[in-house]
Amino acid sequence: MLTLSPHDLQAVALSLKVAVSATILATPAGIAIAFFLAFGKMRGKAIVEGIINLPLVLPPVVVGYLLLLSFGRNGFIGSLLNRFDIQIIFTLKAAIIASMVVGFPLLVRSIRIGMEAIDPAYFKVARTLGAGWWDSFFTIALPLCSRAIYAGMTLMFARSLGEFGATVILAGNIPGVTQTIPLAIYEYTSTPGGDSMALTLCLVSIVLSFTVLLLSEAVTKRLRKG
Amino acid sequence: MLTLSPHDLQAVALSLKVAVSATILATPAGIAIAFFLAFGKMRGKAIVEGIINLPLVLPPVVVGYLLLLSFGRNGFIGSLLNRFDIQIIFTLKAAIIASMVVGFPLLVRSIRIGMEAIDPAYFKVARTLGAGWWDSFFTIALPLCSRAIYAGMTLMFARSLGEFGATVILAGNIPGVTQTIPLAIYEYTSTPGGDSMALTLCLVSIVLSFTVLLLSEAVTKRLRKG
Amino acid sequence: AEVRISAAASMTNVIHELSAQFVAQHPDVTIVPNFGPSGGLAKQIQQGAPADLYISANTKWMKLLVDEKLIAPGTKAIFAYNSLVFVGQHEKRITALADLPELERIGIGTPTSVPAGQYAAQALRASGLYDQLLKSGKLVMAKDVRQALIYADRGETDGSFVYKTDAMLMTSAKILFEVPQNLYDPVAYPIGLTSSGAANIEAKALYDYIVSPEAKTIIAKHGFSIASH
Amino acid sequence: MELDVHVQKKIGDFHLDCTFSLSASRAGVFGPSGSGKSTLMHLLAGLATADNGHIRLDDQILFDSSRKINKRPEERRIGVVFQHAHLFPHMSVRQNLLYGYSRTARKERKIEPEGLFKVLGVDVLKDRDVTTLSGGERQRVALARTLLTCPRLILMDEPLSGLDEERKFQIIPYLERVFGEYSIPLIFISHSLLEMRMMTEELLVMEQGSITRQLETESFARTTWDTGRKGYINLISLGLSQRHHDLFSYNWGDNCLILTEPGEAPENLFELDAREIILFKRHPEATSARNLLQCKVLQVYMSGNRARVELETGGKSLIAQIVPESVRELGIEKGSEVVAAIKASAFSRIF
Amino acid sequence: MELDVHVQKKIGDFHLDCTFSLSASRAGVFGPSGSGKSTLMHLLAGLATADNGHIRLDDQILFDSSRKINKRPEERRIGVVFQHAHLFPHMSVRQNLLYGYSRTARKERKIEPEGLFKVLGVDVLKDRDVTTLSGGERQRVALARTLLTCPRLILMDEPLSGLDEERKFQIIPYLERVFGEYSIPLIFISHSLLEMRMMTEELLVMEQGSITRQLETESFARTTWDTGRKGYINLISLGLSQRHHDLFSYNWGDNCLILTEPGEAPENLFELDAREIILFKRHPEATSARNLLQCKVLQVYMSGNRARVELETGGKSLIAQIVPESVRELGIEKGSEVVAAIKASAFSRIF
Ligand SMILES: Nc1ncnc2c1ncn2[C@@H]1O[C@H](COP(=O)(O)OP(=O)(O)OP(=O)(O)O)[C@@H](O)[C@H]1O
Ligand SMILES: Nc1ncnc2c1ncn2[C@@H]1O[C@H](COP(=O)(O)OP(=O)(O)OP(=O)(O)O)[C@@H](O)[C@H]1O
Ligand code: MOO
Ligand SMILES: [Mg+2]
Ligand SMILES: [Mg+2]
Repeated sequence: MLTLSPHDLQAVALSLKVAVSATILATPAGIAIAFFLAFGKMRGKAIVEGIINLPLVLPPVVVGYLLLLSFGRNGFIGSLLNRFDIQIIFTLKAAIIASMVVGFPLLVRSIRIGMEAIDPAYFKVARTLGAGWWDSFFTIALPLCSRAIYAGMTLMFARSLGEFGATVILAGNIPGVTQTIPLAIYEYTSTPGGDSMALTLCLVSIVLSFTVLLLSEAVTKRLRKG
Repeated sequence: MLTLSPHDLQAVALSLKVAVSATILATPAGIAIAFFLAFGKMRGKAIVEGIINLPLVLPPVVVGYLLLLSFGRNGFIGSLLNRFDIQIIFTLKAAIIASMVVGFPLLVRSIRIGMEAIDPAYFKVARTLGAGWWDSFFTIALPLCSRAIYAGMTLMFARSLGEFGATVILAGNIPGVTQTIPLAIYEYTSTPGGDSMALTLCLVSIVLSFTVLLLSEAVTKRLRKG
Repeated sequence: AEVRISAAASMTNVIHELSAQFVAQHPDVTIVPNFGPSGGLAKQIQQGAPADLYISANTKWMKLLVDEKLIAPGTKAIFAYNSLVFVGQHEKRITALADLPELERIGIGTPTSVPAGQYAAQALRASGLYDQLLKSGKLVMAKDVRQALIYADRGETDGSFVYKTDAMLMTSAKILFEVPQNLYDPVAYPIGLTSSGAANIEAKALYDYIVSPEAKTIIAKHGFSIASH
Repeated sequence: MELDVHVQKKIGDFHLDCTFSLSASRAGVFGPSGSGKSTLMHLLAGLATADNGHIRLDDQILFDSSRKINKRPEERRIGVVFQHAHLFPHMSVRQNLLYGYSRTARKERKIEPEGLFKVLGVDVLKDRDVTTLSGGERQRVALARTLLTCPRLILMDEPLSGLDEERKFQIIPYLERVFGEYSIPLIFISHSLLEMRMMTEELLVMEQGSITRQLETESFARTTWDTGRKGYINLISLGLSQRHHDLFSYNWGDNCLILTEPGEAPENLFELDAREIILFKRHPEATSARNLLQCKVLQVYMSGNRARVELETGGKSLIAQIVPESVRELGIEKGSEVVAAIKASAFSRIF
Repeated sequence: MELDVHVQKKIGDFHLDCTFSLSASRAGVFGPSGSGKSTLMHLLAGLATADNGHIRLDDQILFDSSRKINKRPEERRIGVVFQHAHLFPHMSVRQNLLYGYSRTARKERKIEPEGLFKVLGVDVLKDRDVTTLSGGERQRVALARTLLTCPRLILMDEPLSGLDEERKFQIIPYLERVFGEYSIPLIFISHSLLEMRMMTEELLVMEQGSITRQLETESFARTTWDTGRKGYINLISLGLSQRHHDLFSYNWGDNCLILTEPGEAPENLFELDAREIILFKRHPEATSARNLLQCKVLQVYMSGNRARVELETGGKSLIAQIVPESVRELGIEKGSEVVAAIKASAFSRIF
């Protein structure tokens, strides 16, 4: 029961690729937007937050459909990229984009909560010690909310492992190219008798997310110690 | 284009019911578990956290199947509830449970990040002022992470509005009973010319989540003031 | 009284219309539909979800329930058939399976899990094209027929294999050709009364209505055929 | 109060190992920075748990590692005023002030809030947001918050270090009164010997995690007289004064003292540095010193280049600090008679 | 240093409105709790922005509301030591100490870290986790952290209030040396007049958000001599001492002073309370006072029931505080001659 076919292994490798890439690529933007939402004084905050939350509110399939509209051959971004001969849909890039978009609200919320909890006095002290804005941002603000950042990244990673609805639309379900674990699981569950194979893949997902969880705990602890 | 049929209105009402109930019902448990994870000293923390994260890692449809197995006639919980003549599958309860389970990891993470940021000295002061553990928990710990709790509840609410995969399996897609907005959208997309109606429902979802977002911001601000 | 139907999502419109007709004749009956993926519905029934009628887009899931004695003996019946077409943007001069290698991307339901994909693959194999198309990476697998249709409709694929009934949902793509029916098994939609539904007289009445000749005109109106080719 | 403590605790590289019994109702913990004073306080309040040992307050065992007793902080009814105020940021000043009070059984509430607020000057702050308070304001609010719970024992960890001198000495007599009147025992941590002498009777001296000495605060003050920057401080309690030209006279034992400051309260505490007393063999003439007291020498202690002379005058005792050279020149020895000259301005008011 | 400030700011109900120019390189801000000292400091450092006004330091305009100039904190090079240490919790003590230093241009680094660490006693803490430091330890680390950036101006907000007396007076001379040697100007906030007199030359007195007086610290000390608990403190700087029996003698102008304490450093600062000086019309005999100085009265001020007598002796000035009655009795007036008796133990060492 717990054996993985080569086909399954491919799906696992792709899932890992997608989850890792999506998490790493989204984090800088997540931090920037969380910072803006936590400390920004502009008017548009609620609107920005609303837009970021969209992928959470809409069913993933709808999100996938909207992404298809944008990244498709005739879509706004798609036609632009087409000129540079960059193809998004039906490639792994599409899977990564889908995961990024769907996980983004989770990432931003986590980081934002962490940032709001920082005592601004630390920031002040750093400034008077000669650290510029960016310097103190990187040496004070970021490390002080590193727990929250890791928490957000873990959430994003986990969500990417489980992302199905948007991915299947934007990236298609192409074995060896875009078929990640959830897509493979779906395929198994849509076949009578495929349950045990589906379960095996579920276990793999679970083990992966546990590993990341324990890793992020360990990193956080080490960071806390100094 | 922006008119809602009575059938759509029903879906909106059901979605609201589900999202509100799921959020309200899950919050106490979310707070308790977040507290345990933030301050507990037991061994099992990583395991508890892993289990809570499962619904995030697994595709919602799989979560739906697993829930179906538990709440089904022969399932562990289902057979228990059957004795009291409580029927879960294909009822609104099932939709609420599906939303609760899928949104729970988001809720817990948010609250936990907020709790970890509380200076334990406040807790100590409260204890020496005669507040018991529970007393200081409710009067100090909870209010001090109320921002994080609201953030988590907003996430959960939004996720509930968009939840499709687990709901369609556990609750079915029964108009007027379990057909929430995402399920209604699903049905429209299987109908010729249903796209514009689907879009209208998407907009309703977006407006709802914006409203909740602004509301939670307003509450948080008021709380901050005192 | 209540009749609960669990029906494949692709039957949504047909069932809605048939229900309306039936209720017009039996005003005291309420029909509670539940549309979803055939496999999901089968599993719900396995777990004791209340359903009187099961309508599948796939004979395999029906067989599973029959084998588990969840369908009342002798009530399994094929009440509609479908056929495969190839749809795509009109400017492409594609008129037969043999033209497909000229295309870059072809949408098809995942053969292992989507019945429509299975039939399409069968037809392609019969014409000796499947392996060639698969190896050259031209086949874009979709999770269901609906998705293959969207791809074709939006021009993301040069064309897709879909059911004739689904083709009615298109806005810009057109049917380029019908897949010769001799190349694939008949696309059959089975219906069955569940073992609990067998006790429900109204459910039995609705079942009888759906499989009756009366219903066939409505079924045909939605693009299904009423008999095997 | 009977406090019996034996605790051991290891935190990082730091070892705390304290054994002491206290019966004084006002005790102090004195010791250099990092010696473990705050840590000990945490153990007493139940905010940290010792690795080993026991803590007993009156008849109640608060902690006993061998019997696995460890009372919770809120059961101990030990109030703590921390080095930092730690006001609850989500509450108004008023809510902060009444947090403990509203959790105190009605029969235990012995301090009237409004009166306390006035003395501590926090009544005008009540409707403010705590984040807007200045450092001193915060500490006064924290002080009031704890006092209102009327605990069985109050621990104060440098509670006055954020206050200005004026406010500090305005608060001390009130604290004394509160602690005295309602007999709330007190353990006081401070780096100021003067604060200690005013607030405490007994002193625990802490060094590197251990109590190295336990003695009366006055004895400690006397034994450290030759090492500190200041001389020994005579604390002189006087009653109501009477005008004496533009100065004020007080009865002090059989003598009459002339001071520059009036005594309008029934009790007034003045400090007099032992070094400000000049001794004469015979009565000096034409001096600016207003008080010339005939004294008998009770005791003479020599320590290095300083001599402490304990005097008796009119039934009161007085300590003067002079140099050994003078002891020899004036022939001062136990039983000899001298005249102590003290300027009217040498007395300074504590409260 | 030339600091020119005119700032207005409204925070809640509190109005700050300060106008002053400072040229003293060591200035103090003195005022009751809540008067706005910390707020002013924030404005100077650029951590808060005034509603109105300007701030100029030497030739540089740091802030000017009319010209929309507002230099960022890190551009101002103004160091701040806060009331609370605010050590970065995610860094080791060592990283905290060097945070500013590593951001200071090499040519600006005028203080050698290791030497500073020794004096402040933080060298032994370097490998500790900041969360394990005691209150005093934290403040010392914060102090060192800011000093190492060698700023153009240092603002200190009650930096010493968490330190024990001993450590405090051990640090002050070093601070003086650092500030003197590298001529780092200083603005010092404290509630202690003694600290003020040791650290600053000029004083801004702040009340309810405004600077109500600006004067030399010594003048302020003199004008407040009759209101404080202590008398005026003569600060007496002496050189190396010589043994004199078991006491020590120092040259002080043309006189020789006898003290109980040795002076081993080339410079030693002692305080002498004005009230500890007893004046005689004629030379008294057989007294325990070791120092009998022939003085000339320069000035006599009366204030209430106290009299301040400014004396000249051997080219040095000395202030004695006596009572008006004595002034009359001894016939003290400008130009008259008196003998001042001071005990050897009346001098107490500051450093
Ligand atoms: N978690 C810890 N790990 C290592 N050492 C610690 C820890 N907590 C406290 N210490 C050390 O224990 C010692 C005692 O600290 P404590 O706070 O009790 O000192 P204190 O006497 O209150 O000092 P202060 O007068 O400066 O407030 C200090 O040296 C401190 O650094
Ligand atoms: N955000 C705010 N809203 C309202 N009032 C404020 C705010 N911040 C400060 N204040 C008030 O401004 C006044 C000045 O505060 P500040 O901290 O400057 O006083 P301080 O002189 O430093 O006092 P301390 O000696 O106690 O530290 C205080 O009365 C304080 O309560
Ligand atoms: O929902 Mo189906 O089973 O692909 O028609
Ligand atoms: Mg301490
Ligand atoms: Mg202040």
